[in-house]
Amino acid sequence: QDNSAETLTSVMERGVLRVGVLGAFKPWSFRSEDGSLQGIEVDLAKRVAESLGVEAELVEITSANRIQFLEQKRIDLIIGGMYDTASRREAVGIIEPGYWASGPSLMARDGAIASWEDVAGKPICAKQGVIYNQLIETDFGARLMAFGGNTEGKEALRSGKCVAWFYDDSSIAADLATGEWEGFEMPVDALFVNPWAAAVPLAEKDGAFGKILSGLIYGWHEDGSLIALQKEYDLQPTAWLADMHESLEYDRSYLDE
Amino acid sequence: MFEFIAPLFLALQKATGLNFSPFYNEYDFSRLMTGVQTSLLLIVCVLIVSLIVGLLGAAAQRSQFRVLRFLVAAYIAMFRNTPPVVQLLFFYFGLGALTPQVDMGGWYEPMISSFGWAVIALGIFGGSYNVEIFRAGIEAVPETTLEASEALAFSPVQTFIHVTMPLALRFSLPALASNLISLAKTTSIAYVIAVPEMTYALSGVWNDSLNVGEMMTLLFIYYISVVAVIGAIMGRLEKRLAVPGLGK
Amino acid sequence: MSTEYAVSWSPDQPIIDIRGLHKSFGNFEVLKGIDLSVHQGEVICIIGPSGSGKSTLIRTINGLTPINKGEIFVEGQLITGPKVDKLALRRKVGMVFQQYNLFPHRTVLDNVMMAPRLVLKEPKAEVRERARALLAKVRLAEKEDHFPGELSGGQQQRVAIARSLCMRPDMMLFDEVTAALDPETVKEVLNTIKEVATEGMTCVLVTHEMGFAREIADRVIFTDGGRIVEMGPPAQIFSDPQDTRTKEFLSQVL
Amino acid sequence: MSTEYAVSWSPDQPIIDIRGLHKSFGNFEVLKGIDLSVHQGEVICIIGPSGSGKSTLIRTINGLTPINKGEIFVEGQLITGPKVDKLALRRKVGMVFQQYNLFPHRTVLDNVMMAPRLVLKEPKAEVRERARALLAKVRLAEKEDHFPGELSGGQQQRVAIARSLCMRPDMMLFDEVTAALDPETVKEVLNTIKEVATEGMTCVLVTHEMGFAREIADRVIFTDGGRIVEMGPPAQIFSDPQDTRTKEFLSQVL
Amino acid sequence: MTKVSTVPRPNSLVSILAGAALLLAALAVGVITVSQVAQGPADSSLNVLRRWSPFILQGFMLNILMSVIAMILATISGVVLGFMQISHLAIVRQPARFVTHVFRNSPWLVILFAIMLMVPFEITLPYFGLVMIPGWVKATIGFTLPVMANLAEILRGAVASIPTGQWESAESLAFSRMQTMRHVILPQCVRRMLPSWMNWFALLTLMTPIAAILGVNEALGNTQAAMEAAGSSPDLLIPFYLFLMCIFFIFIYPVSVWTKRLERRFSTT
Ligand SMILES: Nc1ncnc2c1ncn2[C@@H]1O[C@H](COP(=O)(O)OP(=O)(O)OP(=O)(O)O)[C@@H](O)[C@H]1O
Ligand SMILES: Nc1ncnc2c1ncn2[C@@H]1O[C@H](COP(=O)(O)OP(=O)(O)OP(=O)(O)O)[C@@H](O)[C@H]1O
Ligand SMILES: [Mg+2]
Ligand SMILES: [Mg+2]
Repeated sequence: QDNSAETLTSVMERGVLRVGVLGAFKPWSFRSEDGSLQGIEVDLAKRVAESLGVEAELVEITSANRIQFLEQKRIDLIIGGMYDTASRREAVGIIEPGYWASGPSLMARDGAIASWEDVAGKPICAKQGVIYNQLIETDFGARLMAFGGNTEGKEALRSGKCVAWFYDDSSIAADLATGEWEGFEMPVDALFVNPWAAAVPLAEKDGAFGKILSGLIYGWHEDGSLIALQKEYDLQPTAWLADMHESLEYDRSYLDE
Repeated sequence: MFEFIAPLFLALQKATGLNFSPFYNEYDFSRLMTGVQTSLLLIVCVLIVSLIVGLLGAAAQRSQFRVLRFLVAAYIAMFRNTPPVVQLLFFYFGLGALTPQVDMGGWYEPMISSFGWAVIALGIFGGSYNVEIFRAGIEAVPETTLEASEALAFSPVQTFIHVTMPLALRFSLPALASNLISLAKTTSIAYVIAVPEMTYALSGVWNDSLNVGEMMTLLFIYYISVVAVIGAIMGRLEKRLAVPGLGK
Repeated sequence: MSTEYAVSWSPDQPIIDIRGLHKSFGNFEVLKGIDLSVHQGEVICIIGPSGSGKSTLIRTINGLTPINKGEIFVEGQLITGPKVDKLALRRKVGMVFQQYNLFPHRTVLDNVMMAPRLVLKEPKAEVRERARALLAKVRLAEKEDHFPGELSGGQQQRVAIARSLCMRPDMMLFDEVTAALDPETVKEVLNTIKEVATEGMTCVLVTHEMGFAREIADRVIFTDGGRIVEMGPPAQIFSDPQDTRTKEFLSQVL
Repeated sequence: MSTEYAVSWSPDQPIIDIRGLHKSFGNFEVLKGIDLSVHQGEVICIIGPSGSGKSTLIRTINGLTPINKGEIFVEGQLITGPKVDKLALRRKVGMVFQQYNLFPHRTVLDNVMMAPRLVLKEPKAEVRERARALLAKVRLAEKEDHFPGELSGGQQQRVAIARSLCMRPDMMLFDEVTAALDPETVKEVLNTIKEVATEGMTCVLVTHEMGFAREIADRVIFTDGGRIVEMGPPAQIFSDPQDTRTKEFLSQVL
Repeated sequence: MTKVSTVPRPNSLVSILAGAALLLAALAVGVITVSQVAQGPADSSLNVLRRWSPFILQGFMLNILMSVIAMILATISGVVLGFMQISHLAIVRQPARFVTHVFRNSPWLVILFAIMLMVPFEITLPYFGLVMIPGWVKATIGFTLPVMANLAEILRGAVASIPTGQWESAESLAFSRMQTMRHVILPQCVRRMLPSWMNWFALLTLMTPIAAILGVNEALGNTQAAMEAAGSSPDLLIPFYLFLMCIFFIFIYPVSVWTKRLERRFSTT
């Protein structure tokens, strides 16, 4: 049974696109004082809705429930800091290309950690539901303490409940850039760099909805709008975005002639 | 044990799709084991702390010092009228920030771990109920029985030790049993401060393996068994202390 | 028997001497001036309508209820002053209540032994021997290892009497000890009290059992509205009451 | 009065007829073969020691306690068979208990009116009138808006009697209705019952009030150990009991 | 007299005073903490709290809404379940007992997880078509279940606690079982159950913040989001959590005091 157009149809009928975003994930998505959501991913979500000619409804998700939300059609689309992994590709429709990339890294007090091997036997704060959490326990022998939200996890680091905060390098870099984390550093390179992908229900991946998204994201890389957002939100420029921009840029030089 | 059951559950997963990963995946198995151990230890510690707090509180309530009685009343009012999850977060993050750190040889760890704070916060929370339960037990001792011991020339202390307490304990037991059971269930909220108890452990598993239904079933079975065990222990205690013709 | 603080008292003086006793609960005056002397070995029965203050009166004698005005002397000692040794008083005055009030978590033998052991610190063997003798006297020797809850009301009441006697008091107070019992078992308990009384113990009893009062009392006291209305030997009170309230009351309950 | 199912019964036949009644609780046989006939208008008093099965016996008559063997006929109708209309039976047989059992959440008047209104579906005005008349009869007219908790034991018991009478039963059962009352108020309740009995109502009473039984009963029944030991007019039972157990019992309680 | 029973008991006045004092103390601690650790005078924690408090209170409205709706649903379903438990039919009674047992003996958090993750977010209803169930509605269902089971148990206990004399005298007056239930037993149960019922309402309200763990934007969730958005500085923790405790306290404390009073009144009559 081909239901690959189902989501797009119901979005158009409804006039509303429901996008799952994380919510406490500065600067990709976070609350403003009036309670509304804002951030890079929120902007992206609004662009998708705009190009479909519908309204965007933002739904707060957690890393623990986002896949269920999508499966149960609570949301039409995830733009919520989700890694593109093999096992997730079995559960949801991962949209290529990714719109961002990052890898697991550490934030720790200046001088507390020098290398990945230093975490052995030490308490490391993390966030529940993050895919690579298992790594730091199995590969480096750390004692993982996973909290429900970033706030609690980072607070635990700040108040000395653990020696490092194990999370995305891009998020850590963003935090360090705010100036609120004086005395802390990101002492190690990311273990790997993994693209973040938007996701749609599995059946939609190769349907119209999936293709539209794929095209939109390709366009954001190509026209540099992702790099512009990175600048707008005061983030350190990353090599991955630059590479993507370069490799996906359409060679228009022939028009100059 | 693990070697023995792993193939069984692997086969089960292949055949039916039922994914009990902790029974065949070594990492998930270790998470489950940590979960069970931590949860049981947490329950035992919390119950003990709550009993001690309850007894001390009930004793303080009978004190001659107004200030002390007032403090106990304030303590009960505070802990019975605010959400336990927030209490836990307040203790862990709020007060936890003010406690000293210990040198672990190169790095520092808080003197009180998240497990420790869970024991303290939940113990104090549950204790606020126990105070009232013990007090009700003491009040249930008939005044006439106390009069009789008075008429027999018992001193107030003798009356308290030989008549009031033994009777109050027996009267408190049923209410105590149900409070301890509900406290044991409440330990699951230690999840929010990353104490690796059962709920935390299994939610970790279903986050990675997406086997929510199976892990949820395990959780229900686990807690219902724990409750049954506590109920049985309290029932046994009640039977041990039962006196013919007293109560029902 | 305990004589340690009976300073200037000799057995020919009243063993209980109540003078101008007043007692109120809040604004409600329950006892409105009671005068009463009891001599050693006397058996006094107090009768009167419900609420007339009988229980209150006998509870003042062992200090269970504090009083507002007046004086009570027990063995010549003022017991209503500010600094009275309540424990010493209660060793001399035994009391049995309507509701038995045994300690439900202790066996019958323990109930009887507890007070002498804890209060008088007497040696265990001696107390046990005496307790067993008393249980035999109230015909409950074979129940010593039972719990109070396993006994009938009459049996419990007899244990309560034995428990009080085991402290070897100089006098005994009984407050409607048969009121909660069914008609047949009343007899057992009354027989026990009769034995105690005939052995020379000073007894003050509140009772509704007129037949018993007539048989056992040296003096009957009729109270109403917080006052002693009439007092005299049972033959006179029951056959020829003087006061109209006494007459009315007796016509109702006889 | 209700006659709708009194098929072949005429008022000269026994209104209650009990034949070979046996009843056990578990292994314990409480009633060991009871035979008893009661005629219309008769007043029967059942006396006997505690535990002899008096309550059990009268509770079988209105079907509160199921029986093991034997037959009971009420107005000629077998009420112990398998398919008995319990509700119809209970409209004919009123019962008053030792513990009053008034409905504490309803006023006195409501207590009396409830059953005729709910069960007989009689019109409200009519029931109210009858209820008020009955309350006047038990001298509680001025208490009709009170709640049971506000009344004394004796008053509550009189309301319970009025409540039963308001169903206009053909006969009344009373189970130790004065046992929980204090000696003075017993009188009020007994007077009420006396009135009911002298008006011709068939009454079966369990009582410990020997004086009352002597005065009111047409026949006195003495039970012991689950059997009827002796039965006869009160003059004979009280003055000249035949059975040794009756003699012994009467010597104790009189 | 040195009667043991004359030792004063904490009466309601003392506990009311204690409650009020507590509130003041909490506020004072909050203010002191704030003034002590405030780094920049420009943006003290207290100012941050003041700016965010409407957002937190808005979340708190959702806590109240969830607890009120859950209580209504739990009362209705609890009464039904309670009656099923005392049914004479085993086929009705046994499943009711099982359901009661499971929901009484599982932690709220686990029940909440189960409902949140296993109930679909969208269902198709006849006439309405596809209807979305917002997270807070599912959480409300999750809170209903344990309360329902406990209320059912309370109803069963209350019915059992009515003296048999009440049943017998109603029976002797020819009441049917239904009439006895409706006119004699239940009215007496309602009085007995009222304090426990209110107690469960308070407990329920105090448990609603666990919905934050599952992403419902109620008071606790909003408090955490506010702290993150305000730069997650450690000085915020004590005032923010204290503020949160205070709002719950202000709402729940009167309920508890009233419950106690009812309990006392019913136990004396
Ligand atoms: N602790 C108390 N507080 C207030 N009033 C009391 C107290 N104890 C007794 N009373 C009142 O004092 C009055 C006399 O009580 P008391 O118990 O002495 O009467 P009584 O003659 O023994 O009656 P009964 O025969 O019913 O036992 C009663 O009206 C009673 O309500
Ligand atoms: N429901 C029951 N289950 C078991 N035993 C019972 C039950 N009801 C009564 N009995 C027993 O049956 C015996 C007779 O009881 P019953 O109440 O008929 O005696 P009674 O003559 O009315 O005594 P009393 O004068 O004490 O009321 C008693 O030994 C009692 O313990
Ligand atoms: Mg009295
Ligand atoms: Mg009986």
